[in-house]
Amino acid sequence: MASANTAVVIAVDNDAAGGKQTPEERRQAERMIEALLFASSEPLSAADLAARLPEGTDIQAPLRDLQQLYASRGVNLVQVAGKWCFRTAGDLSFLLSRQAVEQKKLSRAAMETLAIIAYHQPVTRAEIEEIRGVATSKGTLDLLLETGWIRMRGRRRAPGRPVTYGTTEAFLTHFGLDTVGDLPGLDELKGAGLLDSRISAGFSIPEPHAGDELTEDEDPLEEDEFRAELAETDEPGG
Amino acid sequence: MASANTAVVIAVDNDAAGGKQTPEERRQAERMIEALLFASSEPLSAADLAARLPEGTDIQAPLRDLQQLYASRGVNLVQVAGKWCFRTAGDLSFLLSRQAVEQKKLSRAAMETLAIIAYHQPVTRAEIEEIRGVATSKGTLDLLLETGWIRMRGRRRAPGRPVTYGTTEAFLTHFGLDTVGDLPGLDELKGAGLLDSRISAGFSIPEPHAGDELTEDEDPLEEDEFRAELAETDEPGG
Amino acid sequence: MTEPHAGQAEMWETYRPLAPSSDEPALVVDVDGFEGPLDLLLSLARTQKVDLTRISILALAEQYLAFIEEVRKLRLEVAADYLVMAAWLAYLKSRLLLPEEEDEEPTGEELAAALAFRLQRLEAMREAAARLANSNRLGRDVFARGAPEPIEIVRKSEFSATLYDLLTAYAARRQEMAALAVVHMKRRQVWSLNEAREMLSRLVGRIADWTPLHVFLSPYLTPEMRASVTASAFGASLELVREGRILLRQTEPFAPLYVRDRVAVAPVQSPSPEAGNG
Repeated sequence: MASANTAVVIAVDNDAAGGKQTPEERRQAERMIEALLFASSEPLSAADLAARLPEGTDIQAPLRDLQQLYASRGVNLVQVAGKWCFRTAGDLSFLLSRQAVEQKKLSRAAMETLAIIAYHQPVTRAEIEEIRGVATSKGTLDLLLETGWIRMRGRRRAPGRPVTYGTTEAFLTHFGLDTVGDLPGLDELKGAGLLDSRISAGFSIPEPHAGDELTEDEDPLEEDEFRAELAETDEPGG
Repeated sequence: MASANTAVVIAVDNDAAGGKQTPEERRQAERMIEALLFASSEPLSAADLAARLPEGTDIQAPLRDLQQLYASRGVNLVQVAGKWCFRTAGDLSFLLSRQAVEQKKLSRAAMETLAIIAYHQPVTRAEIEEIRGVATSKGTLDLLLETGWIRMRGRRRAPGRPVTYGTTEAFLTHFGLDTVGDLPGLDELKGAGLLDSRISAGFSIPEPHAGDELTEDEDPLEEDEFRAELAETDEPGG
Repeated sequence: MTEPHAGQAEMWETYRPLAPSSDEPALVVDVDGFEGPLDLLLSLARTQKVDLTRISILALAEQYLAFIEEVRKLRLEVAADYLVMAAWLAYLKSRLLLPEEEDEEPTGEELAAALAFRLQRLEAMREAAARLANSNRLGRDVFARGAPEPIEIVRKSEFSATLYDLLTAYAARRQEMAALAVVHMKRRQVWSLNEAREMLSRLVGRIADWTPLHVFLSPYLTPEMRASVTASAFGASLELVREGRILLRQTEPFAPLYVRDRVAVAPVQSPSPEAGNG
């Protein structure tokens, strides 16, 4: 019985605070607050709302009701720095970003580096430079990593433990290859006229190493190293 | 038994149309549409929505549900110019007048001319003058073109090839109309034969035609002509 | 009615086809308030207080003619189109009153109906305009979201290359490098400024006395290197003088250059080659 009495007292208190609103008045207050917050270009405080609503309109109760009503919806009623506003629900923020795809062509240097990685993998940056005969900028390798066509495979068991690079499955998919072993060899390149047939006898083209497993002279990248490398490659190419 | 079978068939059909959505998927589609329409500064067509939502999301059913849900609220989901948007409820305008940017009021003559263009489009200046019984000052049409609510549509296939005028999407958006078919009192006016601009033609009733396609007796404006007309209308009204 | 503003008046204030004369008496305000004869007719029709569809065009014509007559009696100017309408209404009146001739087209009744139609249509458009003006207008009565949330554009690059591009790039570079490997370029024989500097810094410091420059250079002065060695040594020695590390002396033009370490001989006061040893 005591608890029932308490409930009555609370109800009376609420009623007093709400200026003895009828359900219809309460609904109308909700509608007005909804419209004001929707149309406002800035978040509004309870005081701002009170100033614009008919005098004596209860603000707090309708605000609470609205907040609850919108909590599960695509738009939420939130409080920012003590002021109220509508905001897109956090889990739907993806809707508010659109991807603009830019078609880009690889530079000649990047194409060469990619080709050398494909044929000579696993290959270190120093080895790429030796084959190309020029220094390879970090930007070129970053760009190739960004294409998703190359990846860091491991570290060469050699002084300085340099990172080894290889191609990815995305590389094979993009270039329509089943395995890197399908890359044309010396004779095929000659046959296609891409290599001079009078090229010196000592000239050879390696058999690319395809598998994901590391070769004998490779160590795995440690998890931390790997992340660090990735973070590093996010910088604008130097 | 026969009627029960029919009901089953209908249910299956509905299911197929709705892409076999679960209630959760439907709720999520509603939330996403709500979020997009709340966030957008411009009305969005069903196609716009579809382009931004995950592929295969049903648009029509959630839109109808949302429209119903918001109908009694302080913010309504409405269709203007064939596109969807949220707008504050019309009955709350008293509350929001403070938000209103002071707008220039159109003169009675300009408003009358706008109405004639809206209800009689495509319509020539001579026809507007015939209806109003006075010459239309060039300033009035310039002004209306400047508001972005009317546009030059084409040229009437008649002696002198006069320019025809019609309303724009901005007109529909401003006056909260889905199509020109929703102009207030249009049906009564049609029924009374009052939308006939040619008295002698008896009681054939042309309907306002706002579509971008030209009517049978309109020719397109030529690019140069169009520019010349625009340039002309830029002069201070004479 | 608000005051017309200069310039904007024509655009925004009520449009008046009749230019009011400046010296007209108060009565003219009534005439002036009409937008042409049709507007005047419509106003007169309203005084009949019946539905426009049942209006008596004959009575209306008489009202109009009486009105114009009144205005003219007051010797006020009436714009031409009002007079044209008056003439036409007088004609219409006669057509309505006199018995119709058989072959006349259109009949008086048809003309009256046409006028009634125009009045109804103008009235309808005025009402439509009022309805439009009073409808819920965006930015006045109804509002869009005050703070729309922008769509963020995330740029993503997509690369494309063909296998042919890949193979061409590879083959071309490998072939180029293979070709480079077999070419033996003849190295050009020069003695660089740096080499000269290094040699001078190394040797001069050890000899405290004035020494002819060519003594230091003699091991390098092969016939094909003579010019390069001499030029570089001279340049390097000037640089070292400027840095205050050596002293340089020449007794006359084209005479041999003498060098000496500056620090080592600092106590010696007379820096002359003839001054002999330290």
